Amino acid sequence: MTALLQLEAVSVAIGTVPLLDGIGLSLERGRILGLVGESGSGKSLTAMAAMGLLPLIGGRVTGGAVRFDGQDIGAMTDAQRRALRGGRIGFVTQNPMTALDPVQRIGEQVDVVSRLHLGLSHRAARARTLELLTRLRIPEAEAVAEAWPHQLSGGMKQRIVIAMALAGEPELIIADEPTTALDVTVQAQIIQILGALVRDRGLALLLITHDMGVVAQVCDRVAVLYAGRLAEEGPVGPIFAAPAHPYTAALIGCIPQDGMAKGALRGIPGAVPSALAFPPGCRFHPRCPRASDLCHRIAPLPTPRAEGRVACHHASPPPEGQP
Amino acid sequence: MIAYLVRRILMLVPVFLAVSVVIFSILHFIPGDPIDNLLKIGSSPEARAEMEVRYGLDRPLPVQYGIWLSNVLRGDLGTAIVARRPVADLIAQALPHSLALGGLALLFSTVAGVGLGVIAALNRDRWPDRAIMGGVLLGSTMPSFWLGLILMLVFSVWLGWLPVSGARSWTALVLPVLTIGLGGTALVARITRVSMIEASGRDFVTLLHAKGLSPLRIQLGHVLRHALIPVVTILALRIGWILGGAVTVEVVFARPGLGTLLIKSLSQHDYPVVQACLLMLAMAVMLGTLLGDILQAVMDPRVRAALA
Amino acid sequence: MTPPPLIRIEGLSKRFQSGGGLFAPERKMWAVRDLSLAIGRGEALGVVGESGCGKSTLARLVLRLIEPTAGRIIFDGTEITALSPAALRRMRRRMAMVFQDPYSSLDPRYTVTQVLAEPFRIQRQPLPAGAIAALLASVGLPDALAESHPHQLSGGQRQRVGIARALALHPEFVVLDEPTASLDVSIQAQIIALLADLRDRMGLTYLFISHDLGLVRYFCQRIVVMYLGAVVEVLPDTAAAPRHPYTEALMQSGFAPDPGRRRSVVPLTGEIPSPFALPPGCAFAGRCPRVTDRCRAERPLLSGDGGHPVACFHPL
Amino acid sequence: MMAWPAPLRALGHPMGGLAGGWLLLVAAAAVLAPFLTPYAYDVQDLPQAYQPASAAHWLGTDEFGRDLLTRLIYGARTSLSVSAAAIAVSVLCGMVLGAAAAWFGGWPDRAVTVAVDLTWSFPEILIALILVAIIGPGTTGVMVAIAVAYLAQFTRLTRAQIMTLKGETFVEAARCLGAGTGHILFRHLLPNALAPVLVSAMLATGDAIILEATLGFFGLGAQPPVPSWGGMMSAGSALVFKAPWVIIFPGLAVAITVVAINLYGDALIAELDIRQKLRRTA
Repeated sequence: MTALLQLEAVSVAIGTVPLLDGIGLSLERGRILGLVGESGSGKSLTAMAAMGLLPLIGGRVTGGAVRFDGQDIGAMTDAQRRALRGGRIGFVTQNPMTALDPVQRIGEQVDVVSRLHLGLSHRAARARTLELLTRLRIPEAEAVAEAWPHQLSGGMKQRIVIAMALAGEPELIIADEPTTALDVTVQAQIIQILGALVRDRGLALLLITHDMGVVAQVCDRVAVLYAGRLAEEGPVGPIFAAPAHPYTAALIGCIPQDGMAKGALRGIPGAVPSALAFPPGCRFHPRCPRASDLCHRIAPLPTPRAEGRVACHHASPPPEGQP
Repeated sequence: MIAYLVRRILMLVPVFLAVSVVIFSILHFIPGDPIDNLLKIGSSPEARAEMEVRYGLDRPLPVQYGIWLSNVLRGDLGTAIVARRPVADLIAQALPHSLALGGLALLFSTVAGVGLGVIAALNRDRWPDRAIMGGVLLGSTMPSFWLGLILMLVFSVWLGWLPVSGARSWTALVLPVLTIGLGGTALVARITRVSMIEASGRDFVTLLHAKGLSPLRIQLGHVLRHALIPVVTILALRIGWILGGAVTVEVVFARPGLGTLLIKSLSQHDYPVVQACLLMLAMAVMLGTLLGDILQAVMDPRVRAALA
Repeated sequence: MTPPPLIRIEGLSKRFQSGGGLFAPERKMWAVRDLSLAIGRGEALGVVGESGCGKSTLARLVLRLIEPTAGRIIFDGTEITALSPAALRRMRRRMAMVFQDPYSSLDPRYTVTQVLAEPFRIQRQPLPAGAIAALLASVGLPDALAESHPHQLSGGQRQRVGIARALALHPEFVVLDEPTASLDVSIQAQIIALLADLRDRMGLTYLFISHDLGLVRYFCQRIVVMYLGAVVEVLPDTAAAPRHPYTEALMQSGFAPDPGRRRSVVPLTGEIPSPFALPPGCAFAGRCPRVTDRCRAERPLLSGDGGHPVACFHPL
Repeated sequence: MMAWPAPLRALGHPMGGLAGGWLLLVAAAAVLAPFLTPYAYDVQDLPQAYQPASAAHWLGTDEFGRDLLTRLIYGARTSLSVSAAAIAVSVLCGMVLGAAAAWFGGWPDRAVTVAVDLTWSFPEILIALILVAIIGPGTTGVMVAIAVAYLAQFTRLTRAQIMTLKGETFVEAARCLGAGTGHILFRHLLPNALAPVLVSAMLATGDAIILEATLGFFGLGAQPPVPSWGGMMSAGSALVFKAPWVIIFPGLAVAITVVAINLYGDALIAELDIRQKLRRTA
């Protein structure tokens, strides 16, 4: 099965500052790939690169290629890229409170997507919008379509954003921290909606998050970024059971859990380095408990491990019974 | 919305009263006896006595204000000292000239300002932006009377295309409108550009791009619409600012409008006329802000919601 | 006999009003309604709830940074709600607060040294020699940062400076208002570890405000759950099973980092109602799976049996 | 790391440096006027009237045969000092009013806000014209008129700054440590509000120079024979036909100086990083 979205050693810079360094990812239909890391790791930038939206923030792809369904997005014309965005690729933003145009009615904001990408008439587009809203369990869809964004709550707005992402019959949805700005009980609703979409419609979902708990609960595979590089990537089960990269292990260890001993939560010393001062060698070495002389000098390359890849000179060996 | 409109118009009443108190008291702040200020030098004692009764000048100040206000509300603005005619007549003569000039200047500033602002914002940090913003800076730093004189020098004296001054034909309006309008254009262009650039960076614009809309449609259909909200707000607040430019420019071009009347009356100490001119300008300012608030409510549903 | 609590809160309420001018209709809400609590010396009491539950208002009321509409707060035998402004200012050396936003909690014009000297200056105490260095060391910051401005520090470093400032005068009681909510998880864990160390070293009493039930269960001994201005449940220890359906839902909403324990939870439907338009009965009635007619008509009060108080007609 | 204060760093910007250079030049010329000028500003020489630019009179002469450059340099003295002094007074009063309104809130705040909004919507030139009519023409009248005309702007700006700062957590943190009004106001609020207010005061000085020139143009400024940039143009349109240079050069002096103030101000805003703070209240 070929990957729907494939990032081949993508490097990205904003101005003259290199921010992403050789990120390789792939995502198949019907799968959820979690992209995790702390702020400054390059998660959102990866999403922008996958959407072809880097120019908006003054960025550009400096190496590698982003492929959607086998085609290089970088080689497309602007019009072709626009046809993908909103059409075959839907996007869900981080903060639903600011994601909608405050001076346009909800319905029109959703309608425009199916009119643009599916060529529907006004009337057909509205019918489709109402159907989508109803399917997302929005009560009184017709009233909501006539409402202004400021009249809706955060959770409701995020459903509208999801409806916009779905309106163009996408094959891939990219969701950038879709629950960070929401209350915990509402987060669970939104995550459940997104999970159900993948299951019921066979979509692919690139879920960007800082929350390892969300990844563990809904993702099939996970890619861990650190300071613009891929640290580890692979299926969720084995990675949570036995993380190979010390950073992955540390991230999982940062989440308080039931039955955790007092004092067990220590965090990761130091902080994510600024893009202007990435350390040489492995960028994690100043915070790493396993760092050796080698790590100071030479950046580790992603190497296959079990069903995934890890970029570490001192990766934990795979558990018994696996290659 | 209608309830808001009624409330907003009712709000004008206290504002009008405050303004009228200020304008009324000007007469009493001016050095000298109010009656001397109201009469020509050397008037007869009978005229003085009549004036005292007419304005109730022998009564306490609040009563005087009441008399004055009720006269004003009935359209009686007093008698001009120099012209010896009802002030209302003078105002009626001058007002159309000022309305035409102010209205056209406002229109010119808005259209040219928004247009230039949009071009500058779409070409941010490239040469069209730099050129426009440079011109805008120049336009806002030249004293308007001086700009008027220079335009007169170039277009009327050297090139001979347009009449020098007066109000005999519509061509005489071109230079005054340009003179006032350039200052307003600078203001509007600057706000439009900044608001568009600011709006372009908002989250919802990223999402519009992610929906696959074309950049031009996003800029003109969404970003500009947002940018116009602050433009309208500031324009409404600064309507008086543009009218203020009209005062000096009317004098430069010797146009028989309110500004010329005001300056002339000030120098002639013809205070009833001064008061009337100020009252007119104040009303224009008040109506301008009212219009701005209404437009804002029309353009922005959030404003409407806050008012409901 | 148990020792008297350090803090006792009795019948605390705060009502906010907005509008009421010519342009907006007047709106009233109870941010905190009839809340009573006691915090024992050396205890870390957690308060959890979602946005609008009144937890941040509670934090400010306890320190009398805002004036309560009703109720009393007694700190070590002194009723601070009755103190004169001058006496209250002197009292403040004994209590402190750590704020959520490490970016705006430090004056951008101050150096780290100036920030840490401010408590001494405000309380008119001589600044002991070496005090700044000792404070920096106690929160794990290097001396080299003493002359830095806030914008030169990372979020975690700023929060450490905020903690050092709170502890400068050796207070007995510290309110922690979501101290890690704007930090990355790796830094959150660092700060939590630091706060735990400091509690042990200095014998501090904490009121820990958070939206993260998992974090509170790790860090605190007793947990107060708030919903729309009122306490719905007090968990006597971190292992206690929830009795209120809302607490249950909060626990279900957390995602454990363990793919082996995936559960298909039925998330709460609906959203938090506006605090300006509360229903007459139980505030949670509209979202509760166990709701009955009684819940919609009558407001359940907090009643404790077995030291596990809950405000629900149909507890689990 | 921040060895130089922001006003000097602003000179490092290409435009800021050029603009700052011009402002220094004008200021120096104004101060050193008696040593720089070969002619007296007030001695009439009627046979020399209406001379265009020449080697003897670099910028020509006016209707009384006085050297234009000399009068321009002396005029800078009047125009700049009157504008700067007026704005200084205005800023001081505006800061007190604005800070008081923001700090006390309630009805004093509402009263100040209404008064400020009302005055702010009236053109400065009108306010100034009326005030000069009341006080009488001359530099004092113009100074008071400009100061009052810009009072609303600074009150508004200071109030907005203090209101925003009041909501900052570091102010709450200081209260939490037991700080009183004095400490919060003088150690947190005012120091943080100072930079944006002072920069906008500098920009307003440019507007004040224009206003001063306009009042001078109407014959209400410094009284003859003392030259001011506006007063030099007060003969008005009559001269445009006969001797345009008499009008052109003072106007250019005003325009270039005001452009320079704006460009330098922009550089300063960039150096102080306060664009956002200023825009919030624009």
